[in-house]
Amino acid sequence: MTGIEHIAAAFAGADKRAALMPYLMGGFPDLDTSRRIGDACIDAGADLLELGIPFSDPLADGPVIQAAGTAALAAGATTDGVLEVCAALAPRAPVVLMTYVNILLARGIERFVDQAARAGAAGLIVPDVPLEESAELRDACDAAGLALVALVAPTTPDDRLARIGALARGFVYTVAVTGTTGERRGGDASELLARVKRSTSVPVALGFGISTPEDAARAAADGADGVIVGSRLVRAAAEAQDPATEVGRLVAELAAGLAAPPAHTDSAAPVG
Amino acid sequence: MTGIEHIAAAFAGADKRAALMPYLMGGFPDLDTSRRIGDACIDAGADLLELGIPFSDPLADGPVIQAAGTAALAAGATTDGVLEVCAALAPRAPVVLMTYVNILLARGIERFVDQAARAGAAGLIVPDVPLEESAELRDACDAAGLALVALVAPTTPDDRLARIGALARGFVYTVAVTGTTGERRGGDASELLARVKRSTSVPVALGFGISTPEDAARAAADGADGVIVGSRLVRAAAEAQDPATEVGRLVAELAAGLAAPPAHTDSAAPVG
Amino acid sequence: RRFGPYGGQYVPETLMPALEELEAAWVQARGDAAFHAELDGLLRDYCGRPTPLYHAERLSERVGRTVLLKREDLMHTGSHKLNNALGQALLARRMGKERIIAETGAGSHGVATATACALLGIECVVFMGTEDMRRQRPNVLRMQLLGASVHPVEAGARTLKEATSEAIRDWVTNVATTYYVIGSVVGPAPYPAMVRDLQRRIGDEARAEILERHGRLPGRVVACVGGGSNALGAFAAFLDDPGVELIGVEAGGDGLATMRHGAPLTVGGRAGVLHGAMSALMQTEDGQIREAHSISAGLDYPGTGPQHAHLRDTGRARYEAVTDVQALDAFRTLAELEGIIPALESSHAVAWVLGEGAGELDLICLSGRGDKDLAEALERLGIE
Amino acid sequence: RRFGPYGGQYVPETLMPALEELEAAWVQARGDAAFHAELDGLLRDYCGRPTPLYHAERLSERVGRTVLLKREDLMHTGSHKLNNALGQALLARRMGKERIIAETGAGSHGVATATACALLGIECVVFMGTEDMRRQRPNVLRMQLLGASVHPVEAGARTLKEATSEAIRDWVTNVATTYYVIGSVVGPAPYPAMVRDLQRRIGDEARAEILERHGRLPGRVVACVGGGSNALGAFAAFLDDPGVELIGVEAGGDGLATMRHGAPLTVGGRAGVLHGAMSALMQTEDGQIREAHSISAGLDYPGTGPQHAHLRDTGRARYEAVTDVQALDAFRTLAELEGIIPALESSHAVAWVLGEGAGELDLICLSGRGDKDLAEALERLGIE
Repeated sequence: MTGIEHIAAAFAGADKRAALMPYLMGGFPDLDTSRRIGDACIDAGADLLELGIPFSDPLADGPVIQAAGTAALAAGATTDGVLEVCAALAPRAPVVLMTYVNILLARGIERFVDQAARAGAAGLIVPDVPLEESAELRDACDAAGLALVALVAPTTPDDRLARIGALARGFVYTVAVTGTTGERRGGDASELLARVKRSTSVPVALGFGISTPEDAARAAADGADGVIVGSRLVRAAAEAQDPATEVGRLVAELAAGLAAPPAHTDSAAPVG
Repeated sequence: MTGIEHIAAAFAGADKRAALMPYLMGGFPDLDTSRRIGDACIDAGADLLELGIPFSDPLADGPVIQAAGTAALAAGATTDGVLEVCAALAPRAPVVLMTYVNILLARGIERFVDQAARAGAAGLIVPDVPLEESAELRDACDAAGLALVALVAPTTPDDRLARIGALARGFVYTVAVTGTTGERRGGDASELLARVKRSTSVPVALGFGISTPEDAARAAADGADGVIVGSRLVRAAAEAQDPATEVGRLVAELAAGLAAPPAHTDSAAPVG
Repeated sequence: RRFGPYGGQYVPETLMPALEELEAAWVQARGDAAFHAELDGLLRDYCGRPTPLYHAERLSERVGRTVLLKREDLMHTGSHKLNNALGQALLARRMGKERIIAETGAGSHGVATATACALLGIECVVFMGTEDMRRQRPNVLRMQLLGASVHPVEAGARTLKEATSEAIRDWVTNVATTYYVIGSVVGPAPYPAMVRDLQRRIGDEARAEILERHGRLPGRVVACVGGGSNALGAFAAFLDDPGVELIGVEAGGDGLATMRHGAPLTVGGRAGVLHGAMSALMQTEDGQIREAHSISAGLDYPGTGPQHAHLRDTGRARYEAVTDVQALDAFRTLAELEGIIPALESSHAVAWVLGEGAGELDLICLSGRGDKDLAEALERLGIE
Repeated sequence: RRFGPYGGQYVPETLMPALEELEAAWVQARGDAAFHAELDGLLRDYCGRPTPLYHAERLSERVGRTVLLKREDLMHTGSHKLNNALGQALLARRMGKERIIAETGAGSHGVATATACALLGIECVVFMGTEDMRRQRPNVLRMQLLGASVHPVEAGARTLKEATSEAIRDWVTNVATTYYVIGSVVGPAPYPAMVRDLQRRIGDEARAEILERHGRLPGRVVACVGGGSNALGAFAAFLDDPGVELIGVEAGGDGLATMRHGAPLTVGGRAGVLHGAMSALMQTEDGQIREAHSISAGLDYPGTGPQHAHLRDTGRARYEAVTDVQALDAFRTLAELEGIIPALESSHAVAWVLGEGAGELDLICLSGRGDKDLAEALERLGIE
């Protein structure tokens, strides 16, 4: 089964209204703990995992994930180390690696993709490789059976959405807000999600700004096939005495939120 | 007897090789003490007195006299107050007032000269009124019988010296060095004094930088008809417990220096 | 959008439509006589262009050949940065943007942007690392007085790299209302080409004047390179003059051997992506960006403009580095010999010329004045 | 040597031959094409002249009439002072003087003189009151870097008046080897006329440009007056244009009623002699010079140029005062409206224009930039 198929199966098999994809920063607070956090996420009901490889200058990330990446690097995290975490988790759930293009370029795109595939990764998210810069990387991913996950944003116009959607692999990562990753009050994503879904045949996941079970439920209600929760969990990993347990607890709550019937929330109210 | 005649008599009657003219700052450290300093100078053998009226911005003065003027003003000295000191001292010796032109302009040149004459002053030294600016002031002084003392400097060329010397009244104040008032090592003034004496018919006094009996003796040996000692005495007035006594003591030493036969000093050696 | 393999648009999807909009607006403005008339008028009447080309006689005597200084230090606000900031601010107004952001290292670009925004009545936020805020405090005060908000950036080494990242994050967040004025020939396309075009009047003026006054072209054009906008602005006019050598001078910091420097081109830094473009970078094996080091905040940057990387690869320009100590010595030497206090950035170009024995006619781009650097430099020089 | 009753040469005899020598040298230089060629060349290539005449649109809008700024702030070293210092330094070299001294208040003239001395390789000593050294520390650092010695003056209020007295005392002492570069249209003849002549290109340039660009003369020429060199430099070209009103703006300090100001012309200060010339002065009944007060070190002076006193008496120019608070407000306003940070001195001229309702075309001499004033002004403004 290729990574792309793995992802498709995870979306299809999610026993909730939407697939739950927690994000964790590889190597944060250290490599071993990050692996245990990944395990805890899967134990708590995660359908897929997004695993970050830390980068010194993460442009698309807000302060929480940025700080976690910096701390991971300071603690000695390397690309190879995070790929080992990936290899440990991949047998239990599809792992989508998330990092920045310079990390790929450092060892060469083809070599990086090959190593990721051998570590069992199912897909790859590179937020600073937009459509225009993606050809070589997508070719490499396709060759290795890795899903190069495309990102779309509220600012993406329809014609561009169509071009991105047509080339999307695994799922489309819909950025819920214009901005960086982080916990914040979200708005109604239904219109955006509807536009994205019209543009592609793969599942559509929503991320950026989703932090509570209510947020997650609302994303699902708005039409997301999957929800991605990052900063809230990374913050818990940073603050908790026992990061794996605490992240697991939060993921379980998020999973429950996704399983419960939609609450009657005012879409304009704060949800964080 | 006019002021001019007074001065001439003092030079002629000096029972020393050269007339001794101590400088004191009027109103320093206060008006009364400055009068007592003047008396002490006369008691100690001064032939004439140079009495300063303090001015806020005394360009021709070095740090000691500048500071004394500032202190006198701070202690409440006024032009009128110093004229009273003049009136008190004038019966005992010719008093030559020294101040800057703005002090004169403040009450009008004619009125100032008139008041100075009525206070018994014999002459007037205004170091910031050079030949070119002196006509009105000299006319007023001449009318009041006051000697407008001319200054000449080492930088004054011969033709200019001749013009200044021809208009000189009372005596010519020869500035011994290019610079401001103050105690400093002097050089051989004989050539300068000879040049000045050739240019005028009035006595020639030497000032600036003369502080010890040896300096005074040398000035006399170099041909000065009079010697002016300022900063050394003002410094004594500033530092001594009993200014009048200490200044008197120094003036007595200076007078003795002038009375003694010339010492065999090497003219290039330090004399301060 | 590319210079050989370098350049590109490596930014989050959120920004891609904005870059497209920017490129379209720039292409349109570039072809609009009214835009040029307004910009040219302001550059003349407001900024003081053309700047002089000064024959530095005592410096020339010192090095044994003619040295000309292109006096960007006489520009309003004290550096070449306003050429670009003013052009982009006019573009932002044309695009209807109500808010402008910028990153700054030495503060020169921040001051230039704050100035252009004051002139045009546009809100301005400048991102600046707190270490740079400390080093270039007068420029912080100037920005505040000009009505700009200075946003302190605490991340990493607290210098230009982090400030730029933070500016990009703000732009991602506020892209609908906000124009991002990048201060050098870096960032995603179309910035490197646009900034170069806005700065190329440095070289255009210098080339015309040296031909008119000296009847010849310079042997060398020498300019400091951090991001490299003054250098590219100076080089651009001479690219097709094969007899003119182009020398970019990078920050050698404590010395190239120490890794504490800002000389990715000189040390042959591997190509990588930082701040939206591919170029030569200071980075680890793993692709982590290294912290640069330079006494000059404006050169304290681990990347460089993509066109510089291409000019290096093609051999059209040559890149060398001078150390902090050499730059400080040049800072002092130019002040004492010519009565001109150069920016520490520009001092690197002067230092290279001082250290070079050969040649016959060097044209230095004196990109800015050193008033901002006084406290730092005098402390290091042990004056005071 | 006189302007009506004002001017003259009230200096110790020691200096009189030096003044004669200076006058002769100046008359000769003034008539020497080679002297002018060298000065003009340096003013263009080294200093950045001509300075722009900038139509300040947002300021014009604010006051409801056209306001033009003559941009002396763009001169090398940041003020008009270098026009004079460079001219005099060239004269000093011509006279074979090996040492130059100067007084300075705000530091602008000190920096200009130190700059000219560096350029020409002449030793330089600048006298500066310690209170001014505190207020204008960046300029102290600049002078030191340029190789000048800054001589602290502790007397009196420790500002410009005392620094000038001390410079004159040095000159008296070292007159054989030393040239004294006076920084304003003050001092004994021939300084007031010589400095005016060296500064009058401000007005000459502005007059030619306004005629060419606007086809008319200004309604008013407005300039700040301490010693008054930028004002006289601006006024000189318009003296024979009766339709052009000339406004000199003095330092109102805490307000004219408080006696804490620097406005001898405005308050009708009685004529007196300070620093070698007769002019309007701030003084007591007894003729003691009062201490001036101004937030701006360059206007913090109890005297003024003799020609200004004459222009006041004849009615050709009008003198008014604005307070510290008004000047600070103008400092900030010009920064925010036009992106130009004026010197606190020049801010007085801007403040007068801001406070004046009538008129149709004002030309302000923006005599310098305000970088030197940032710390002081921002503290007073409560920014930071």
